[in-house]
Amino acid sequence: MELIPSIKPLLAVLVPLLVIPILVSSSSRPNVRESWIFIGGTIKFLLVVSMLPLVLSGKQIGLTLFQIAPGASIALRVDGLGMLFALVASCLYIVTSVYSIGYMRGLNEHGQTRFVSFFALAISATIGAAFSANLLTLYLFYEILSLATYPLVAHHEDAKSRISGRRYLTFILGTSIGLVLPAMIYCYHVTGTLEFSAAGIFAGQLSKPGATVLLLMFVFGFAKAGIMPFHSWLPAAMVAPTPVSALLHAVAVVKVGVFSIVRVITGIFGVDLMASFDLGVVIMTIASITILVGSFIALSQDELKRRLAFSTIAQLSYIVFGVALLTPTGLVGGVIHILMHAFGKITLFFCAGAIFVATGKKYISQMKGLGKKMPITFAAFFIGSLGVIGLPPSGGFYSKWNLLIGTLESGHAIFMVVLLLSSFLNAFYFLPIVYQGFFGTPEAAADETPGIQEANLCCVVPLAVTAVVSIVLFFFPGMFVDLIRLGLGI
Amino acid sequence: MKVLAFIIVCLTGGLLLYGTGELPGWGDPASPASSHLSNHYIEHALEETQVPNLVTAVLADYRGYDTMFETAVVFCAGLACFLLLRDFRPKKDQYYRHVPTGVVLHVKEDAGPIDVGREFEDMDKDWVPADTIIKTVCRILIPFIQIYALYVVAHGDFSPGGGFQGGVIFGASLIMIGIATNLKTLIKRISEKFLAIFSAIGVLVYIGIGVLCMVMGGNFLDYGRLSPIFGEHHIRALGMLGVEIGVGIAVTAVMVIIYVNIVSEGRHDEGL
Amino acid sequence: MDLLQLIATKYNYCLYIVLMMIGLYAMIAKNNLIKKVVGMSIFQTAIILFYVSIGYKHNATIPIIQGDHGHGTHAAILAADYINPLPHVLMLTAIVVSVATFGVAMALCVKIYQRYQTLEEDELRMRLSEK
Amino acid sequence: MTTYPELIVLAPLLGAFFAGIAAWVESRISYAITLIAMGIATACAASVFTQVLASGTIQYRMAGWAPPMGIELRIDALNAMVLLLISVIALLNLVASYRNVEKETPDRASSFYVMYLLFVVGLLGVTATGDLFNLYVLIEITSLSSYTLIALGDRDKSAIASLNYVFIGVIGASFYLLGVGYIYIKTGTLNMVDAAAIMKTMTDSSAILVAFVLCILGIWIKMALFPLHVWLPNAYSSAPVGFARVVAPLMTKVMVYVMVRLMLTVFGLDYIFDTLNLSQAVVWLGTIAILAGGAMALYQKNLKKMLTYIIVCEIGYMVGGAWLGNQMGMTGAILHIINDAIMTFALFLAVGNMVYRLDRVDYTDLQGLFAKMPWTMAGFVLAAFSIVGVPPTCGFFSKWYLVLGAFEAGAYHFAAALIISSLLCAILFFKVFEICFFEPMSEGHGHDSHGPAAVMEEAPVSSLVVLGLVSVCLIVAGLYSGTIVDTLITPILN
Repeated sequence: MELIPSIKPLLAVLVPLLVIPILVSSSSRPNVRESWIFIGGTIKFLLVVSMLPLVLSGKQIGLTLFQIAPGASIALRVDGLGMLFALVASCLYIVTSVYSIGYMRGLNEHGQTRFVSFFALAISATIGAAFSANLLTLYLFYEILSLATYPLVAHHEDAKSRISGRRYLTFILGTSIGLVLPAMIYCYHVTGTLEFSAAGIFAGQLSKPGATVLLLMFVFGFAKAGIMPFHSWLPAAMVAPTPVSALLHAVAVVKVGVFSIVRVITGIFGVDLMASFDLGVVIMTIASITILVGSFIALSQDELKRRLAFSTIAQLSYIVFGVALLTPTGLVGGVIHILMHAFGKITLFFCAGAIFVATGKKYISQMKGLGKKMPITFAAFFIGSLGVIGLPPSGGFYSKWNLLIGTLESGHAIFMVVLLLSSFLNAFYFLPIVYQGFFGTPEAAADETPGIQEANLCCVVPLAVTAVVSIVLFFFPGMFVDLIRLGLGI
Repeated sequence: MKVLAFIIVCLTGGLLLYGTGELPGWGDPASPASSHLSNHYIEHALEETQVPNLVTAVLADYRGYDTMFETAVVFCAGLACFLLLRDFRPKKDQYYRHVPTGVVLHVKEDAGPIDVGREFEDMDKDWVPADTIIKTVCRILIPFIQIYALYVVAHGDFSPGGGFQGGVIFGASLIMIGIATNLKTLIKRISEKFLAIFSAIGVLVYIGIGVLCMVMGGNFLDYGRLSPIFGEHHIRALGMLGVEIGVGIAVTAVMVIIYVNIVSEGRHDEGL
Repeated sequence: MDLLQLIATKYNYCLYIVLMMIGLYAMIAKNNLIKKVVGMSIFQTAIILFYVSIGYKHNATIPIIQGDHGHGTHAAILAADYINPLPHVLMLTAIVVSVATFGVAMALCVKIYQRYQTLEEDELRMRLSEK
Repeated sequence: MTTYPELIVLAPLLGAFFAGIAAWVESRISYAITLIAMGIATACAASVFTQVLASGTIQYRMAGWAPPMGIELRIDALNAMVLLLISVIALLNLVASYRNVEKETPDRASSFYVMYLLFVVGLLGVTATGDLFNLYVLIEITSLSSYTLIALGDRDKSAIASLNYVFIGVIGASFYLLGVGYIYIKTGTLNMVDAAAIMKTMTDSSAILVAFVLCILGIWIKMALFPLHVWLPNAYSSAPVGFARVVAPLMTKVMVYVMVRLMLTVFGLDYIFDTLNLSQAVVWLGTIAILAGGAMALYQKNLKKMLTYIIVCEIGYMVGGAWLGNQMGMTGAILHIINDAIMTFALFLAVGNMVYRLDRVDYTDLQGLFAKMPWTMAGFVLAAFSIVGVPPTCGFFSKWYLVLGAFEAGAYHFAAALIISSLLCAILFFKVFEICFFEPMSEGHGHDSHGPAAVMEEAPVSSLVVLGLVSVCLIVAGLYSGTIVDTLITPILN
């Protein structure tokens, strides 16, 4: 594949970083600060988009920054897969920026400068991970992302966030250092390279048990993907302000985890090796367990954000599941779920945040009848739910459809049951919220404060936009599918 | 602890004993230690350095770089005693003896230095009148000791001796003043500042000669290069004499510094 | 038998080893700091003895060239006539180092005594743990 | 290009004595002299470094005598790198610690600088020399000055800690000296290269074996390899900041350098790994050192003390890496000399800043430090990440080579220890971060109701600037570690 040297990927990674000093220096003037966030986000998005035509035409854009050792360098390369992920992240960053202005100001949060700075750093690392040309670079950005999100999770500086932050780090850092790092170095030790390649980097150097252990170390090691039993950081991290939960814990952070697993399966092991050792089934089994258990736990949650978190855990495993199918349709279905789920889930989180800003309510049982007061929010919530459940006319349908086909293709029809059951569960834990919102009546009349209305504009517009995009994606998924096919070479 | 120490000691001893089995016998002239470098030194040093005392030749010329650091170590020890112990706070209890009457005044707590005039003499807490015999003997002996010290320094090229030995002897003669009279008398004669500056100057003489060789276009301490200034004749021996003098100065000063500081716990008021 | 022979021909080494063991033992096991410092001195002296004994040669004299030197009579110098000067030079340095170390150790002892009025290690440890 | 390798050592030495005289005239001059001397040394070290890279090993004959007779300075890429490292860190610390020294030793600051220079001279000399006995003398200069400077610190503990250090230091140095004696008996020479050439022919000699054991043991004591580390934590944690900042990053690292030098140049890797076959045992020792250092660090309640145990742990990295017996491991160990020096320096710079403001750095004293000293904490966090081994800081990359070496040698226990120590360090540092970040604990949600706004109390600007510079170095050294390995370390090992 043709590789075009260009500095653009680097710029896309660095722009938010360069904006950080400006953010810090303008901390006393919130308006200036926030306009800079916006400018930074836009520039980044435009940079990513400007690379899109080249990538669509089948080329790759790359840049080697530092050669660490032979075969191990810090290098950026934009391929279809990375482009897809970067598009999602940078686009949603702008939307989330707007939303977080509304949210943070609406709640008069402290430490806003710190918040936006680390937010920018986190998104920088996400783009970096998307554009990584090899496992080393991916690991680098993965770690930066882990550390950059810690202050965001611990934002409130109280006992609860301290415990959550601790759990967050224990899981994320513990697994990445304890599992991924040795696995990665072992790969390098065996093969002498860490570059992603569609054929995989192993040339018969691994036995089946060895490969299984190594793969499991990667899959569990990238704990951001929330594969059980390394999932419990995600519900804990929900103590963070909602924009963080929305962008990072529904899109950037968790998707980096999944994205890393996808990269390892397709770029390090290679589909052929996976198939020849029957490793797909192993991963599919693990993913299935996570999907089902996650969905069941979500059912029992009353706090809206926690329910969303468990839903996210389940949905992330869809992606892993799809990739583990190892068939073209399955791969496409899995990877495109990154996009579809992102828009669906972020809408849901935005709604949860908007409800909290407007009413201060966090628990589902308190939300009966709120739909009448906040129609836009609840309508968006409905659309988001459709996306996650996988019903038309939302983008989520497209990925689920592909996953189901992929299951049939690969001959593991039994797993279809998992997918269908999970969809059913999804519907079961989301739709009642919408129904109760619109048609339920508040239990305690005393709670009925007359002032409740839609949250401020900065909150509502983003969630409306993402909801609309979520529907648009149902009709026009073509370009993204092309990107995935290019990225995976299928 | 004792058992542990015993085990460690036995292990070390055993290890060393194991190593000795292979060593050449004592005094064997054919052993590598006595043949490789040693023979070169013995046979060529006189010719190359014009110094018959081979120890001095090796010390100040072949391994002059080592010896420079050795002097620096001495300086370091002096400075260490100063840094660790020197206490500039004024003395708490002061005693003054009225010479004509023998009455002793005891001044308590931070009174600061007092100008008491000629009638009084400053004295230690545990004061004994200076013994006349000791004082006189010292007065007679010290000049001889010092001359001998100078001889040891100067004649180090030809007979056993050198800067360290001479310096220690000279330093001892100064310390003797302190012992025979009292510490204050010593410090009055040779001030702390004087000692400190001279300990540094001594080493500087050494390094300076080395640097001078560099300035003259040679390597550090390559005394041969000094011939344009001091003439060809025995130039390396001359250079060595120069560094030995530097060493002597430094060692003398440091000996006194160490003595004064340790004996008076850094107060420089009384002691021994 | 072997050991006896070793002691008979190389008693210089055996002596230094014994001396060194004494010094080392004192440094580790003694409770009084001054005794430890003395042990340290013995330890270093043992090493000095070891080196100096390396320099010895049978039937040789001190390394100061005798005779009418400086007038072209160098050819007469035989290596076998003089003992090895190098170990002496090294030990001059080592002696100076050990003296310097001794001085610093003493100064430290004085400082500790000023602060705690004791030089017994167990008492010091007690005083430290009280804080 | 003319370079002056001898000036690297001589400039600070001369500076020390001029500063010693100046101290009695006008004490401020002695600081200036110290600064100038270190500046010259650094410049020379830099020029020698470039020269060595361009044209290979530089030899300098002291007093003009050819090597086995006289003493030579022998500077190859390895020394040149360590020399540059020492001089730069010593110079930067001089700039950073001016205020700290004034605060901690107000009446004897100028003498402090003289001693400081002597300490640096010792380190530089140890690194530059090509003579076994000269190395001993210079180690003693370093040790004597560090005994003294350590004893200037904490009023209650420093003298005792220092005296303990004297005893153990003397044992270490004497062991080394004995080892040199055995080498001398067997070879009749003291020059490293010469001795190595002669020793090649007597690999089965028991005396050489004893010499080797004694030398290495002596150096291990000096570098505080577990279980010979007992002196280090007390000594370093009670030292005055101005000195702790330079002794912690440099002293042990220079001793590691000496070990590597003995292994590479004097005894030869063939002798160590093929004839003696010692790799396994020592790697286990390194593994234990890493784990023990990390575990002991967990029990500390004082930041300085905790960092000193991390040093013990890092020594395990380097010793284990060097003894893995393959090129990767040695590369990692040498790379880690540089990286560990930089990161320890950064950590102690930050801690020094804290001490400057807080006087004590028990964990309980650190509350709210992110608000009080944000810049210091930023540097501290970065350095901590480097210790943990987060890319792209340099700590990650040396660990990378070490783990690779461990895999290559089949020493999986060592690799595991490296990984575990990363995790331990993460726990250690996040424990500190949590205290600095969360405490004093705010009640519930902190919506701008944060009590009185925390007052910024930053350390002196000079110190912060240096910290910033070093923090940047952490990342730059990390990103360019490929270049460092290719141009510096690989040529040494081949």
